[in-house]
Amino acid sequence: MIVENMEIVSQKNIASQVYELVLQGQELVSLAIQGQFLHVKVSEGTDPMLRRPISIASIDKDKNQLTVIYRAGGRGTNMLANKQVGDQVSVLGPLGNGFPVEATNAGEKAVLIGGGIGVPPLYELSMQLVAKGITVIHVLGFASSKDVFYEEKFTELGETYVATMDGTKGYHGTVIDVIKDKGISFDTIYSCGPTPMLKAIETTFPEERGFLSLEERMGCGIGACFACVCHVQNDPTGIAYKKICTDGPVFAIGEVEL
Amino acid sequence: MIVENMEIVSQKNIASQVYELVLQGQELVSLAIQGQFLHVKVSEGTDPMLRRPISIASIDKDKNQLTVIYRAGGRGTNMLANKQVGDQVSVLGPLGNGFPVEATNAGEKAVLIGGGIGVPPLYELSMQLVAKGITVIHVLGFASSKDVFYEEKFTELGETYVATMDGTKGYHGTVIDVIKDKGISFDTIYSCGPTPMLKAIETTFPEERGFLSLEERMGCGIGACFACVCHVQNDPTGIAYKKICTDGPVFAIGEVEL
Amino acid sequence: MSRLNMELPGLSMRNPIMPASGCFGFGKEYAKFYNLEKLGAIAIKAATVETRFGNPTPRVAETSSGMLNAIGLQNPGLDSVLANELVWLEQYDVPIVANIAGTKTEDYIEVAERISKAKNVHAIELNISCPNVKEGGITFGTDPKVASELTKLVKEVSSVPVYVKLSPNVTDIVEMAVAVEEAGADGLAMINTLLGMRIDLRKRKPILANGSGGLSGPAIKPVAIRMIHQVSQVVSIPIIGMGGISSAEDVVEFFLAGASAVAVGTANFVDPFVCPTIIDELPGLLDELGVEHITELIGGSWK
Amino acid sequence: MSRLNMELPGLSMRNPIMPASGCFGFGKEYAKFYNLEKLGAIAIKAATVETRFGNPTPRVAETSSGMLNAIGLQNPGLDSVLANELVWLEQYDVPIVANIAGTKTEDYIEVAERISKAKNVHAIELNISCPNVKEGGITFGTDPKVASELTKLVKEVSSVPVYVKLSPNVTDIVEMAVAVEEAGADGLAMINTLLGMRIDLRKRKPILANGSGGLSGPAIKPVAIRMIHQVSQVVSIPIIGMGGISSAEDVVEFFLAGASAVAVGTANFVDPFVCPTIIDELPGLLDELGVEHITELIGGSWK
Ligand SMILES: Cc1cc2nc3c(=O)[nH]c(=O)nc-3n(C[C@H](O)[C@H](O)[C@H](O)COP(=O)(O)OP(=O)(O)OC[C@H]3O[C@@H](n4cnc5c(N)ncnc54)[C@H](O)[C@@H]3O)c2cc1C
Ligand SMILES: Cc1cc2nc3c(=O)[nH]c(=O)nc-3n(C[C@H](O)[C@H](O)[C@H](O)COP(=O)(O)OP(=O)(O)OC[C@H]3O[C@@H](n4cnc5c(N)ncnc54)[C@H](O)[C@@H]3O)c2cc1C
Ligand SMILES: Cc1cc2nc3c(=O)[nH]c(=O)nc-3n(C[C@H](O)[C@H](O)[C@H](O)COP(=O)(O)O)c2cc1C
Ligand SMILES: Cc1cc2nc3c(=O)[nH]c(=O)nc-3n(C[C@H](O)[C@H](O)[C@H](O)COP(=O)(O)O)c2cc1C
Ligand code: FES
Ligand code: FES
Repeated sequence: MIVENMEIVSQKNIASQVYELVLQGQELVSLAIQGQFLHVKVSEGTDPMLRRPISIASIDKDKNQLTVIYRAGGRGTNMLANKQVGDQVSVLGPLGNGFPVEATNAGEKAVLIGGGIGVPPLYELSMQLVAKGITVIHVLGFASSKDVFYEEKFTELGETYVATMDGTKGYHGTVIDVIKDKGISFDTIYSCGPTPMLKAIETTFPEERGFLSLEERMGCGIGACFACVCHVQNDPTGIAYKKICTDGPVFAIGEVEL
Repeated sequence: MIVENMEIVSQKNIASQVYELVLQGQELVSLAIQGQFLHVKVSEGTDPMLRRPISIASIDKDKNQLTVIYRAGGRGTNMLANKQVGDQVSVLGPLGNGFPVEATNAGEKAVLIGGGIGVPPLYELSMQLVAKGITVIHVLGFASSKDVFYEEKFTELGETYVATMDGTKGYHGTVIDVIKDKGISFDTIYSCGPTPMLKAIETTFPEERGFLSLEERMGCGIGACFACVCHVQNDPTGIAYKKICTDGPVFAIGEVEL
Repeated sequence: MSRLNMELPGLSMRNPIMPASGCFGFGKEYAKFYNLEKLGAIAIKAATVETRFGNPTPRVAETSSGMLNAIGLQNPGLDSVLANELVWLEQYDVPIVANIAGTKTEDYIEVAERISKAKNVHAIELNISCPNVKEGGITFGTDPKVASELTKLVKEVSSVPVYVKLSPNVTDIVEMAVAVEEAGADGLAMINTLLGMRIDLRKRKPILANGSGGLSGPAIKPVAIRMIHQVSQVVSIPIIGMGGISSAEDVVEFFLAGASAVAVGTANFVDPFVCPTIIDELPGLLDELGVEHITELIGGSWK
Repeated sequence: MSRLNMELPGLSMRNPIMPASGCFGFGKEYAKFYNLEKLGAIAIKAATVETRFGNPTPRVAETSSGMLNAIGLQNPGLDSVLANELVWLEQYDVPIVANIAGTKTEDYIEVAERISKAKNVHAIELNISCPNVKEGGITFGTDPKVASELTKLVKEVSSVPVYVKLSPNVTDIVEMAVAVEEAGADGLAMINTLLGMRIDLRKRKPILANGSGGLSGPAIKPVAIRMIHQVSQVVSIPIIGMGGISSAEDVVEFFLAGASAVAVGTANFVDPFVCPTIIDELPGLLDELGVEHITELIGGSWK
């Protein structure tokens, strides 16, 4: 967990409002693992005020580079999208626990379920799982065909299903529909995406071994401000909590309230 | 008076903390005259909040370019100094009345007295005076040798004296000392610089035909907010005023309270 | 069909956007940039009985996402505002909101009575943030009784509806709002500036010659939104919202908080075209939000 | 020779820079970035008698040059703060300022009495911005009588000096400051956050689950400077200044306004190293300003 000025090596628009950004680092890259995130300052001054949490999509330790994929929408991400190759951004990271590759054994089968801008962290995860000899199946849900990205990249790593809500690409429906209809079997679930999707996964597969990556508005990103807490499941007192920035963003199915 | 995004064509460090910036314009340049200023937004967002007033140093109507010279010191000018060729800045201008070239007749002699970062607007003025057949003498005061800029450029247009407060370059002393010691004679004074210098000029040459360019903290720059007013000389009521942004920044000697 | 027109006491507006008092002079400067008839209304600079020079300079200081001002109510005085400024504005078909100020109750009454008779003045904005000299400098705007009393007296003499402009520098903004509503205010304008100060490190003195000044701009927007959200749920008179507005999104946020019209202040200094730009961008934003007419948004965050 | 050391009631500090309460947890997270002994003191997160989960999320929202928070005093409760957090902090030779909160007077008294006995707690920071449940939700911090009463009671039981942390959401900050000074406060901490709100345009609801929240960051700095400037001229107890500090220049501005120490809050979230950076940069800035020791700057704008 360090603060580093990282230089923009490349910035590409890869889907509607979605950008792939490659950052050149020094020490930070060597510390990063799949499922962790960066806290990115998109400008020098106080506008915008806060850093933006963005997941690590892939890690290149040889080149000392990290790739992130983000959707430009609000003030900060729009400013990030306007940055040029050669510009620097201050990055605090890597943050959070990351996806546990060790939860799946070599030879087992993992299904990676991504929703929209929750897809990126699954990419590095998939590479790590494959490297360990785990079979990966990707189920990636998007709103519409214009939002789809990285389909080929995931396909190179394993079976890949794309679903869109409006049916303009791939399967017409939700990721859950795909898993059920295709009768996909698996030993472990790894997922990242909008909360309703994560809830649906938990409801559909409450007994499975699985890991969900959560989102919440953050202040510090390092566990100090208590902005990003969530309740723990089955806690009669109601006061137990987990911090998404440090205890998460990845939690086991059944661990915290979604 | 328009708002225009102008592209940075060149940016050079020409003295200690002093930058020469060339801006490519469209319509704005054709409207500009000597002694007017630009109100420059150095960033897109709200940090810093306000535009920065900067004088026009020279005007190239053929190329549609304006040159400004500024000292980087505070938050906004430091950000401006970090801008690269190709970057755009929003410019509101040209603002203010400008120096009256018509106040001096062809064949007459004008002394142009500049102090520090007040020197730049005298450059375009000098070119205009020379073009009209007026003899120009430049007396340029700086704190120290490291602060001096444009000496050769002014020398090309006419007799030029440089004075520094610490004597590290040119004459050791103030601009007033130079004029007295060299016995410089003139028909008109044009001056821009720190208020104490302008006051000294007014006190030394109260009866002369002369024009002083003033500075004040500004809000709007266009006469709407009443931030930049000054008192009128010999006003028994105390309520008469001039706005530096629109009635000025150039005033005749004796017109307003310094 | 217009999606932006708004009917408020005294003000029949083609859109609910007006420049804020003190940030637009009497319109002349901005008329060089665009046709003032584009605006829903114009809140002119505070008029006082006498001509005022105002405070010594510097009068403005920059802050993070905001600015401080201590202009000190400089204005040409009531006679001149009536004879020159308002007459000049008559060439435009746009309702004028006359902001009035003073340090004595009698001054307010005189200005209100006379200015409200001007042809194009459709409403008065009663600026109660000024120090009340009789009450030893306490501003009219921080004591509900004093504010209520002043509102009553101004209402009595005014020929047009009266909007009371509330100061945010109070413990209980709702109490202030209710007090002036009960005193007969036709509407509220909120918020005026927060009291602030910047100090020059080298001179070791406040940057403003006046010492402190009024903080405006995006920095204060969250305070404005909070106060309008609180007040609009309690009063039944309309609110002209302001404080840091610089975009169509900001306007919608103020409407959702409970405003029925808005004023744009500091943003004019940064972009002289900000008001027409906002007006032009609003319909597109309403489309995005699935809103037919902007009135549907009023108080949307609590209704 | 140190140019930054500062002696305040209870607090013998190697420099006058501390992280602000609630913005530094109990130090553990920032200890991963630097040695906490670099700091002049540490103001820990508000402790309450009971363990509190706090408010539902979202708990933070961004604003122009600022942020809103409505954490809701989440903390592990007094017992755990004493047994775990404070004991863990004992490894560092740095004085702790224990921020205490509650909704009933009795809660405050219990926390003050017990926490003030902890080995490394050198001062109490009495956070009176919380709603007073007995007085129907009025915050302790907006009524001088209530604040004064609470200060007296806490002073009676505390084994260490008590700094009262003032809320800026009042009409008259001087009246509040004088009231708590008369009640025996050893110092003041100011300012706490301004009440603000942001609204989500699409959801048509406040972004914060709690509705409104506390505005912090550079946006509020001018308000903090103004209030400290006013108060420091009237009281004779020292002021710990805060509100938007993020640089050595800001620290000097607070000192010139009248502060004798400062706390850095929101800026820690943007740059975890902000406190040590400021501490390292101060001597150079003092050189530039021709100041030997930072104490020379206290109240420099009005002395
Ligand atoms: C652990 C984590 C990992 C994430 N990974 C990615 C990613 O890989 N790609 C991606 O596109 N997005 C990701 N997000 C969401 C991303 O942080 C937000 O989209 C982004 O912060 C929005 O900023 P903005 O400038 O566009 O919006 P603004 O509206 O300007 O944001 C205002 C404030 O709200 C916060 N905010 C707004 N939306 C969200 C959100 N959904 N989650 C958290 N904070 C939010 C911002 O951080 C900022 O503080 C992640 C979020 C978290 C918590
Ligand atoms: C008509 C006019 C022409 C000018 N021409 C030039 C020029 O050609 N070259 C040049 O270097 N400077 C010029 N100045 C001064 C220049 O505007 C300031 O140096 C600059 O605004 C300081 O900004 P900053 O970001 O460095 O400082 P900051 O401290 O960040 O400024 C904070 C605020 O104070 C204002 N401010 C600070 N100092 C001054 C000042 N001296 N005059 C007016 N406003 C100030 C800023 O505009 C800003 O609003 C001119 C000023 C005026 C009024
Ligand atoms: C330079 C300046 C002058 C102002 N003068 C007045 C005034 O004369 N009367 C008044 O009621 N408000 C005055 N205000 C306050 C504004 O009308 C408005 O309430 C405030 O600035 C908040 O809006 P903003 O953040 O959009 O600027 C002034 C504000 C500024 C910045
Ligand atoms: C996330 C957060 C939590 C806070 N929690 C507390 C608290 O528990 N007790 C308290 O007295 N102040 C609390 N504050 C207020 C700060 O201590 C400080 O007074 C305020 O944020 C202004 O300083 P800043 O602008 O540097 O952040 C909190 C502020 C923030 C941003
Ligand atoms: S973001 Fe601060 S604790 Fe998680
Ligand atoms: S800067 Fe606004 S009137 Fe001159």
